[in-house]
Amino acid sequence: MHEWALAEGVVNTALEIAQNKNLRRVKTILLKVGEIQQIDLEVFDFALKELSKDTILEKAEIKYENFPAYLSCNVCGYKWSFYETFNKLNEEEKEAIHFVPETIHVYIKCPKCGSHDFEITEGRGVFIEDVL
Amino acid sequence: MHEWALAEGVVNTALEIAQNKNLRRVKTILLKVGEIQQIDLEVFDFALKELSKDTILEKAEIKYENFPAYLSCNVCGYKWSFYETFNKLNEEEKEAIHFVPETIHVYIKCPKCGSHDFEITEGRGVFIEDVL
Amino acid sequence: MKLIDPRLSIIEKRLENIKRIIPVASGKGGVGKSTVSAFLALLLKEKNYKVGLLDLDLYGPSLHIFLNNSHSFPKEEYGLIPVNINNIDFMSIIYFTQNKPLIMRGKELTDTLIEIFTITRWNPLDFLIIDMPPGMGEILLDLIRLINRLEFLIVTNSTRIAMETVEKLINFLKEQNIPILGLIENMKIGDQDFVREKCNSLGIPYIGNISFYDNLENYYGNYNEIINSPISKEISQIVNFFA
Amino acid sequence: MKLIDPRLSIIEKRLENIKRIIPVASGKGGVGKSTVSAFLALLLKEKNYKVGLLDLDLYGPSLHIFLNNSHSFPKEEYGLIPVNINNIDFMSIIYFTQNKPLIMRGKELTDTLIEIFTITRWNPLDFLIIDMPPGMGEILLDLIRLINRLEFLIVTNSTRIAMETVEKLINFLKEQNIPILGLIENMKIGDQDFVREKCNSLGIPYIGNISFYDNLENYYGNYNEIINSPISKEISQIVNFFA
Ligand SMILES: Nc1ncnc2c1ncn2[C@@H]1O[C@H](COP(=O)(O)OP(=O)(O)O)[C@@H](O)[C@H]1O
Ligand SMILES: Nc1ncnc2c1ncn2[C@@H]1O[C@H](COP(=O)(O)OP(=O)(O)O)[C@@H](O)[C@H]1O
Ligand SMILES: [Mg+2]
Ligand SMILES: [Mg+2]
Ligand SMILES: [Mg+2]
Ligand SMILES: [Mg+2]
Ligand code: NI
Ligand code: NI
Ligand SMILES: [Zn+2]
Ligand SMILES: [Zn+2]
Repeated sequence: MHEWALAEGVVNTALEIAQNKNLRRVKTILLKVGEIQQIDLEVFDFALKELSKDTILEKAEIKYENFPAYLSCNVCGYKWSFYETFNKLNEEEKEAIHFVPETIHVYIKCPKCGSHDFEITEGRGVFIEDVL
Repeated sequence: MHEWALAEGVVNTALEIAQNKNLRRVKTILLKVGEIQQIDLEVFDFALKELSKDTILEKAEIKYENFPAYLSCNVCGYKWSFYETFNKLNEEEKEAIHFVPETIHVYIKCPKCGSHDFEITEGRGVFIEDVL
Repeated sequence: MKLIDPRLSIIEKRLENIKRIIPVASGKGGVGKSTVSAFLALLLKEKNYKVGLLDLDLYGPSLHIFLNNSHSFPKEEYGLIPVNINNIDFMSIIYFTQNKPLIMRGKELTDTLIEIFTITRWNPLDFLIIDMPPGMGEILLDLIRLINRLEFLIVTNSTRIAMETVEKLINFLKEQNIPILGLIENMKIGDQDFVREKCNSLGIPYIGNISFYDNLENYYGNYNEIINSPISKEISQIVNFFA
Repeated sequence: MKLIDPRLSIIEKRLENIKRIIPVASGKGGVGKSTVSAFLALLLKEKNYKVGLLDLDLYGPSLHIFLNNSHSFPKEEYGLIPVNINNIDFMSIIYFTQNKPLIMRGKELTDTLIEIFTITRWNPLDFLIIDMPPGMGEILLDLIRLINRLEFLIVTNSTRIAMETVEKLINFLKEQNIPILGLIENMKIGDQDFVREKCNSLGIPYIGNISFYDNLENYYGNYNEIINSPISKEISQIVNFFA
């Protein structure tokens, strides 16, 4: 349900981009959806469509591209994909990361050296790739 | 004179790189020298040569490439080159930045919006580009 | 085209029904930013203002101790609705960390701050009090960068050690033309006037002082005791300063 | 090939003539990290140890006030030789900032820390005392990342508010297997034992406590007064703990 808050950001920003590009009607919105935020795509898509009503986004096709998430240890340099460690999380932990992805530092550590000091190099949250 | 301390880092690291590359003798060291640190190249070169004696770096040619420095404002987005604001600094300020480049945030602000919150996007300090 | 962060454009809208936004800051740690934030929120609410309280000390959140609440959870409703505690709308990182250590680098502080402002849906408020961390890094810089109607309340204690850092924050805010409501001298010891004089020379209002109370911690979490404590009486006069 | 930072490889060498490296940390601000660091350095030196003191609270440096020195400058000699103050080798960002506000983001904290370690040439030392900033960001994370023989000394005050954050730091260090010498309870108020009990349950030594001294600031900068002050007597016993 908090997907609505993120969807609002997308709609707002897409409208700004469309305006800057002088688009009279938006045909396509390209989104990259980061794995770490574990967006509920059904809710998100519904929210985007509702919030687009009566705007130039109304009939746009929204294309979702999955954005795989990678983590990189600042101590030992090891790189791994979010899904390698994802299954070790319980529901409460997953939900915390869903709301605030940076809390991943509480719940996940480097599989190689055990450090919590790692970087999310890709796939954190929702990004707009283009508005056409 | 504190250029010696930086030169020591370069020699140490170049030796490590050479070792990893299994070089028996180093022919060339490629350095990028960031404008912000205002390195005294004469002292630096002398230090590098002294510190290279009796190592596999001894006869290496050291190539210095000037690394122009750019600043980018985190508030208004304005980008400018370090030299645009450099001349407004007095000697004491230049020296502080020479020792610790990040103190640039004390002495320089964004020419457009006045913010001290900007990023050094390029040209901060000395980097090794390659050891051949 | 570079990837665009869709969150930035929504932050202002999230705050549009908030009349005044007051970060309680110092630069220095341990001077009473959180204590002042908590009392301020309670006492403004006692005056029937609608008050929100946001803990942005992400490494060391502490307002949940004053409010005696860490096991609630913000309601999910088109975003997150802050937890209502004694009629104060409260948001803290604590709800997502299980009170475990959260280490982060600066870039991640930025992302956390943006995320919190993006997903939190504040009810209409007269005041949003923001409890700031010590230091002059991302949380301060991004708050200033993203929200342009902040009114800073500065807190110090009576020592030169603290003022050394507090003065840096004040000078920075002044140079960046950020409004400063004034300074509160907390845990006042002795009857020296140097903090007040410092305010004069820095050109910012000296709002008042709060004494040192030995047994302050006994009140935490107990709403009625806090309201009737001697420290509340003292802080009430400070509240009158700006509301 | 990516650009390579030549500074990282030299840091260990810069510290090779230092026997013990002791960061004084807390997570929490204002609990007395700087006060403890300064007294510790002075009292160890009084015992004829060779002592270095490094202020890494880059936003709020304060050791120069204790030592009453901000206008010297480190000598340039194949790097920078720390300033010798009463036979303590001292290094601080203050020498490069003219005591003006230095705002920085995390990446820049990292670069500053690395630069300081790269260019500072410590004399041979028995102890390097490092005064840490509050928080659990770059300074803590990079110190741990770059130097692997740290022995942390933890400081708290007697309040639950402080321990809430201090406990997070302790848990973090323990999980990362970083050695902790123990904890000092500073500005002890009352005769509660909860800090000591917390140490027991966390499995770290409770080193001792320091009372609250009303007139502490009067001593700053005055070497002889500091050495003969009652607080020095109290801290001496703590010094015996690890030297
Ligand atoms: N007026 C006061 N009298 C006594 N103790 C106080 C007072 N104000 C704050 N404290 C105590 O000082 C410590 C630091 O206060 P806190 O509000 O956490 O500071 P900060 O948020 O600036 O780090 C806490 O233990 C708090 O209980
Ligand atoms: N034992 C003590 N008695 C009285 N005041 C103290 C004591 N220890 C520290 N202080 C004061 O408390 C404040 C915070 O101390 P400081 O050493 O700056 O803490 P930190 O470095 O943890 O932020 C300073 O004003 C200092 O003078
Ligand atoms: Mg959910
Ligand atoms: Mg020079
Ligand atoms: Mg606080
Ligand atoms: Mg300190
Ligand atoms: Ni959700
Ligand atoms: Ni030099
Ligand atoms: Zn690792
Ligand atoms: Zn600007």
